[in-house]
Amino acid sequence: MEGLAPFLQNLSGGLLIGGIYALIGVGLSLIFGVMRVINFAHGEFVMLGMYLAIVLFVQLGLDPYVSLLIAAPAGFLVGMVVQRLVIARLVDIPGDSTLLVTLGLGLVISNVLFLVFGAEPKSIYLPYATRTVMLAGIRLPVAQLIAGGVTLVLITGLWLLLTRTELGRAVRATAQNRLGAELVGIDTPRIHALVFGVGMALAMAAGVILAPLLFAIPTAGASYTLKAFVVTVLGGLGSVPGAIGGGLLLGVVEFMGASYLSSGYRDAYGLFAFLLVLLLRPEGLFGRTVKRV
Amino acid sequence: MSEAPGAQRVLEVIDADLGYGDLQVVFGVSLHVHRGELVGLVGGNGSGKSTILRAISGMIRPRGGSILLEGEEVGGLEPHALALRGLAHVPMGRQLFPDMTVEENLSLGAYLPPARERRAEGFARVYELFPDLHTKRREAAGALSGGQQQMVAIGRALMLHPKVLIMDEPSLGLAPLLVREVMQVIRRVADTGMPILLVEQNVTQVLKIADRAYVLENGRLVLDGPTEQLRGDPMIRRAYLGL
Amino acid sequence: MTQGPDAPRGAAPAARPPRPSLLASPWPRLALVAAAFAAWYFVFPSALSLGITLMLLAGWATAWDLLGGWTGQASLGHAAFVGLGAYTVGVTAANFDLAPWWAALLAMAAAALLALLWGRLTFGLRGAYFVLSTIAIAEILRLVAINERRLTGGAVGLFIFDLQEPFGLDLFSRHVEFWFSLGYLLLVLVVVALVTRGRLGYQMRAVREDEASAQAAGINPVAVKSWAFVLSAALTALGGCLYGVFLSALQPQPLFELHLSVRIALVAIIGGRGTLFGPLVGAALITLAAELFRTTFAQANLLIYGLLIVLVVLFMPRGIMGELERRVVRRRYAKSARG
Amino acid sequence: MRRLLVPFLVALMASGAATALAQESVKVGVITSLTGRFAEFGEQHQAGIQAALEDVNAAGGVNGVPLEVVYEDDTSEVNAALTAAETLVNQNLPLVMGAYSSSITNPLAQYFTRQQRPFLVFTSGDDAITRPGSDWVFRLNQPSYAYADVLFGVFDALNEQHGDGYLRTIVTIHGNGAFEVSVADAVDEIAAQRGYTVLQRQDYDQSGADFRPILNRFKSLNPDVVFMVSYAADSVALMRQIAEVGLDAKVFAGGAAGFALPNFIEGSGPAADYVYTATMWTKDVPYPGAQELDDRLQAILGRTPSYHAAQAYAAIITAADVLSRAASFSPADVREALLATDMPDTVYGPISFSDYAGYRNQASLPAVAEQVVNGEFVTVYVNGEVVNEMLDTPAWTER
Amino acid sequence: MPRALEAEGVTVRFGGLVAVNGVSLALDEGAILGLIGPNGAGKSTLFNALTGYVKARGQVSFYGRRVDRLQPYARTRLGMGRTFQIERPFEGLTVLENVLIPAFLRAAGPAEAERVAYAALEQVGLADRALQPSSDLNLARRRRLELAKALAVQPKVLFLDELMAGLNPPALKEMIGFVRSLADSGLAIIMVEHIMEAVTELCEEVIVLAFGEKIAHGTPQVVMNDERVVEAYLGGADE
Repeated sequence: MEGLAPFLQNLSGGLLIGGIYALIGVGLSLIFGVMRVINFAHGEFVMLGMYLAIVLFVQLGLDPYVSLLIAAPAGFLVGMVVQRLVIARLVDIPGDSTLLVTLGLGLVISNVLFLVFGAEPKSIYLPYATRTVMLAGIRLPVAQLIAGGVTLVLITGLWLLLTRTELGRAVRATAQNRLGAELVGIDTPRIHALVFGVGMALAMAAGVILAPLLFAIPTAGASYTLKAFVVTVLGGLGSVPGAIGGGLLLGVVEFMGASYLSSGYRDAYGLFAFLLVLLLRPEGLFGRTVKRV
Repeated sequence: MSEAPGAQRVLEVIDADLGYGDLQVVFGVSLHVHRGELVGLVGGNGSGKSTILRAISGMIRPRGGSILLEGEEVGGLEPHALALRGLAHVPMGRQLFPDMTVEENLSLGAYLPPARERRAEGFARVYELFPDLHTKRREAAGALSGGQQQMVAIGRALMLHPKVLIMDEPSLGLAPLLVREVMQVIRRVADTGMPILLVEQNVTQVLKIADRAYVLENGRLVLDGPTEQLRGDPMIRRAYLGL
Repeated sequence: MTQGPDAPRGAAPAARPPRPSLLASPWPRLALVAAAFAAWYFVFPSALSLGITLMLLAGWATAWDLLGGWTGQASLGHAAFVGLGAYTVGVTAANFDLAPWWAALLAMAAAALLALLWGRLTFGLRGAYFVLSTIAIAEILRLVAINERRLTGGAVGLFIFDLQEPFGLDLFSRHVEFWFSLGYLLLVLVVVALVTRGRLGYQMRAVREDEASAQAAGINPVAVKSWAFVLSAALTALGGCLYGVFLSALQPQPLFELHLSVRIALVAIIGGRGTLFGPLVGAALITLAAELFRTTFAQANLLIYGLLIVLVVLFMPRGIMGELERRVVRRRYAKSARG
Repeated sequence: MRRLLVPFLVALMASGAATALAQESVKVGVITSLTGRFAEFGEQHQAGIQAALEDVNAAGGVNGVPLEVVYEDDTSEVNAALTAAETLVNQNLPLVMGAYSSSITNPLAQYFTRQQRPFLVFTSGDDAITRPGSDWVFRLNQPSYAYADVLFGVFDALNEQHGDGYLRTIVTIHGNGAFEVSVADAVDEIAAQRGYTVLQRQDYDQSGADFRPILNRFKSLNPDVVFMVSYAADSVALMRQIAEVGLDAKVFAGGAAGFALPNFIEGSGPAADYVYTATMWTKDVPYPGAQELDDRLQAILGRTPSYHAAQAYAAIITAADVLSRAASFSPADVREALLATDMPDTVYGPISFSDYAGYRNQASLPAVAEQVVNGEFVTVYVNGEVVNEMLDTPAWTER
Repeated sequence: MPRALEAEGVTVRFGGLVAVNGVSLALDEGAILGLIGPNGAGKSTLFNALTGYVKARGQVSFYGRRVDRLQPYARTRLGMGRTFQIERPFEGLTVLENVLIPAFLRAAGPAEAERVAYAALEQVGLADRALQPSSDLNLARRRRLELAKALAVQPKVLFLDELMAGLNPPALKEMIGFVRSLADSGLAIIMVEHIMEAVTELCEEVIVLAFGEKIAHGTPQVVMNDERVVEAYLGGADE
C-alpha cells in the first residue's frame, strides 16, 4: 500500500499527459467523423508542429506558446492544401485508398523532416520547463500545466466552434448526413477541406505544445499516430467529446500501469485497452450504442 | 385553386429524358407548377417519379430536355446552386441531422446567405405553421416521431424562403394515421401561397389535397389535369396495378 | 434469353465458338522468375545479400497479398509473423538444439495458430478497425519480445551460432541462403498461384468484392478470411525463419517493427494487389531503387516509399501489375470478341 | 524494371572494376551510418577517419603504400549493413571495420565470423559482440561493461572521501535497446560484487519520454544513486523530469552516450549540473596528443567532437599498424597481426587485444568519468584516479 | 408436389419499427410465387429475412428442414439462390470469374466450375462476354449476370428481387420467358416484382404486403381486385 498522495500524484500525471493525448486524438477523430477518412499522417503533422516550434524558437526566439499563433494557421493551410490536392480525389472511392495515401504522406513528411533536420533529436530549453508548483501535496509541473491549459482552451474553442457557429453547425450537419447537408446548400467539399485543415491545425498545435516537453525526432510521428488512434478508438471514432475522455483515460491507464505494474509494458497497456474496446465495444466507451454520428 | 389563365410558371420541365448510366427511366416528360399551386406527381413503383425529382433538384443531370426555374434554365446545376436560386427540396427519407436539435436543423435550412438574413422571419413562419416544433425545438431531431420529423424536414425547406418546394414521398414509411396528418400539413403549407410539387405514391391522398396532378406510368405521362377530374379515373388504377 | 444476341433459339451447342478459358497457365512466367534469380546468382556473385533480402521481401509481400490483396483485408502487422519465424528458429536452436527444418514447421504452425486466433477476434471488425487491430497486436508482440528476456533474450537479442546442417549444407553460407530464399520465393508464388486459381482463390476474391454477394454464392466469409490469414501467416513465418538465419542476431527492434509491416504492405500495393507477380515486381522495384539510392542519392531512400505509394494510389489504384493485367484482360476480351 | 536494372548493373560493375584497377593503395573497409537515424555518429566517424588517414599517410602509410578507406553506408539498417559487408568481403579487403549501433554490429560480427574474415569493432559497446566473441571479431573500444565500471569507480572514490556507507543503494532506469540493457546488466553485476544494493531496475520503451511514473516510484525509495542509461533525447527528458519531480539523490550517474554529448547540457540547462557521466575519451585524458586531436576534430567537424571520432581515429591507426606488420593480407595473417597488436601510446590509450572476464579479442581500456560543473563537462576520474574535485550534489530545493 | 419453402410468422424489427409482421407463406416445387406491394411495404426485408441477411423471428423451412438459424451462405449451400435488387457484380472480376465463384460451390474442381459457369452464362446469353470485365457491362447485362450467378449455385429455390425493373419491353418479354422455363424445369421461384405484366404472366399465386403485413393472398386477378389491395396501392388512409 503506497498511500493516497503518490496515487494522486500519479493520477494527476496521467491526466496531464492524457490532456495532450486528447489534443492529438481530437483532430483525428474530427476528420474521421466528418470525412470517414483515417489519417495515418496525423502523427507526422504533430512532428511538423514540433519542428516548427523549434525553428521559431531557435531563429526568432519565439516562445512555443507564442508560436502556436503561427503553427495553428500554418497547419490549417497545409491541411487544406493536402485535402484539396490529394484526399479530395479519393474521398468517394470506397476501400482503403485514403488510408494508404495518408500513410504515404506520413512517410514523405517524416523523411523530408529527416532530410532537413537530420536524425539527431532536437529540443528547446525553457527555464520554466522544469519548474513545478505544489498543490495540496501534489507536485504539478508548470510546463504540463500550461500545456493542459492550452489544450483546454483549444478543445473548448473547437467545441464552441462546432456548437455555437454557423460553420460548426454546417460541419456537424455534414458529418451526420452529407446528402441532407448538400440539400440545404452546404458546400460539403469545402467543409471537408476546412475540417482537414482544422484537424491538422490541432495536430500541429499539439506538436508545438509538446516541443518544450519532449524531443523532436523525425521518425517519431508513427508513435503519435498510434496514440491518436488509441485515443479515438477508446472514445469512439468520430466523437469529439469522446476523444477527450479517451485521451485522459489513455494517459491514466499508461501512467498507472507504468507506476504499479511494469514500465516496460507501458505502451502495451494502452494497446490492450484499445483491443478490448475494439472487440467488445467498437463504438467506443463514450459513444452511443445506437446511432452513428 | 385551379389553374388561373396566364398564371406564371414557377417551375417547368420540358420534354425531359432521364436515366442512370445506360438505363433510361423517363421519356419525354413535360410538366409545370404555377404560382400558389400544389401539384401532385403520382405513379406506381418504378414509374420514374423520383427520377424526375432528382433531376429537378440537381442530383442527376438530365440527358435531354430542359428544366426552368422562373423561366431560367437550371438543368445540370448542383444542388446548392439550385438552393441559392430558391428551389427547396424535402428529400425522401427526410435526411435530417439526427443528433442536432430541431432548432439547429431548421436553422441550417437558412444556411445560405440570403435566407440567413431572414432567419428570424423563417423561424416565426415555421413555428406558426407547426406549433409542435416550437415546443420540441430543443430536442434532438432523431428522437421525434416520424410525422414530426417530416414537419422538421418541411420546415427546414421553408427556412430557405424558397420560390418553390419539391417533396419526395413524404408519406413513405409512415403509418396510415400519420400519412393523413402529413398530407394536411402539406395542404396548409400550400395554402400560404407556397408552390409545391409533391411526388407521392399515395395517389388517393394526393388527389384529395392537390390542385392538379400528373400520372406517370413506366416513365411516361399518361394522364394529367385538375384533381377533381382525375379522382375515379380508371386509368389511375391501371397505372398503379397494371390491370 | 437462352441465346446470345445473334444466335437463333435452339442452335446446336456445337455451333458456338470455342470457349476462351481463364485458366491460362502462370507456370511459364514462374519459370522465368526462377531463371532470372538463378542468373542473378551467376552474374552478381558479389551481391547475394541483396538478392536474398529482395527475395525474402518479395516472398513476404506475396504472402501478405493472399490476405491483403486477394481477400481485401489489409494488414499492417505482418512483421509479427516475420519476427515469430526468426525467433522460433533462434529460440529452438539455442535452447533445444532443434533442427532448423523442424523449427520452420513449428514456426509455421505457431503463425497459423496465431492468425487463426487473431482472425477470430478481429474479422468482425470492418475496414480501418481491422487494420488498427493488426498494428496493435504486432506492437504488443514487439513489447513481449523486448520484455520477456528469458525466452527471447530481450533487447540484447538472441544469437544463432550453430544450426544442424541439412544434407551437409552450411545454412550460414550466403550461397546456400540464396538458393533457399529462391526456393522460398518460388514456393510462395506456387502456393499463391495454385490457391488463387482454385476454389479458395475465387472465394477470396468474392469476399473482397462484396461479402453479401459472396454469401449468396454459398461462401462463408469468416472461414475464407481465416484460411487466407492462416496461409499468409504461415508463409510469412517461413520467410521469417530464413531471415532469422540470414541475420543470425535477432533483436526485437528491426524484426517486429511497424516499419517492416508497412514495407511489406506497401511493396505489395505498389506492385499490384491481387496479382500473382505484383508484390514481386513491387519488391524488386523498391529494393533495387533503394540500393541505387544508397550508393548515389544517399538519404532519399525512404522518401521513395512515400512518394510511390501516393502516386500509385492516385494514378494507378490497382498497382503496377494490376493496371497491366487489366489492360491485358481488356485486350484479351477485345480479341475474343473479334475472333 | 529494365530501365532501373541497367544503371544498377553499371554501378555494380563499376565498383568491381575500381578495386581491380588501383593497387597503388592499401584499402580497408568501414561500414557506418552515413545516412539514417545514426547519421550523426557516421559523421563523427568520418571526421576521425579523415584525421587518422592524414597522419598515417604522412608517416608513410602502410609500409610506404598509402592507406585508403572504402566507405559503405549501412543507412542505419541491418539489411543494408549486411549487403555492404558482402560487397566489402567480395572486394577482398584485408580488414573491415564498423559500425555504430550494436543492433547492426551484432549481425555483422556474426557474418564476418562465418566468412572467417577479420572484423574490427571500434564504437559499438554491446557486450555480446566480444562476449563470448569469436576468432575473427576484435574490438578496440570499451564494452558496455566499462560504462558501468568507471562510474562504480567514482562511487568507490566518493565512499572513500565521505566514509563508508555514503553510497549504498542504487536505482536503475534504462532504455530497452541492446546497449542500454547490457549496461544495466553490468550495473547489477558490479553492484553485487562490490556490495551495493540495486533497489529497483526499470526499463522503458523507445521514446517513451514520460518518465514520471518511474521517477515517482524511485522517489519513495530514497536511493543514494540514480543510475541512468539512455540515448540523447531520453537523457535530457530524464534530467528535466527528475528536477521537476524533485527526485533527490547523492549521485546522478549517466551511464551511456546520451549524457556525454554537448546536447545533454544544452537541453537540460541547469538540471544537468552535478551529473556524472561515463565517456570513452575526452580531450583531458592523460594520453599523448589528446588535446591536439580534439582541436583537429573540432576543426574538421566545425563543432565539438564526440568520443566516437576519436574511436574512429584509433581504428585507422590500429589498422595501419596491423597491416604494416601482417605477413600477408590473407585473413589468417591479418588476424595473427591483430592478435599481436601492442600499441602502448596511442591517443586513445594503450591498445592490445586479449581475452579476459569472458571477453574475447577485446582491448582493455578504462573509461573516463566526467561531472557537469556549471554547464561544462569536467573530467574527474581516469584510470582509477581522481583528477579533479568531485562536487556534492545539492538537493533540488537548494539549487 | 413437394413443399420447397415454408415460412411461418416471420417478423423483422428495426429498432422500434416493425418492418415485417408475422408473415407466413409456402412454395411448392416448380411454382412461382409473387411478392408485391407498394414501396416500403417490407418486401425486400422479407426476402432478406428468408435468405438470412437480416435477423428475424419465426420459422423458415427449406424442404422440411428448419433454416431460420442459419447464416446466408449456409442457406445458399442447401439450395436457396438469390439475386439482389441492386445488382452487385464482383466489380474487379470478369464476367466468367463472377459466375465461376458461385459455380465452385458444387463443382469438384476448377475445370468443372468453369463448365458450370459457362452453362449458366449460356443460359442467360452472356457466354460471348465471358472475358469482359464485369464493370463494363450495361444494366440489362448486369441483370443477366446477376441471374447467372444465382443459377450457378444450382439452387432448388430461387429468390428474384426486382429482376425485371428497368428492362425495355423486348428484354422484359425475354426475361419472362426465361423465368417461366426455369420454373418448368422444376425450380421453385419466389419473386419480388413491381412490373405487373411479369407478375400476372408468371405467378399463379401472389402475396400482397402493406406496412409489413400480409393483406392478401391468391391469384393475381383476384388479388388485384381486392379492395384492400387497391387501397394499399392507391394510398388508403381514407375514411
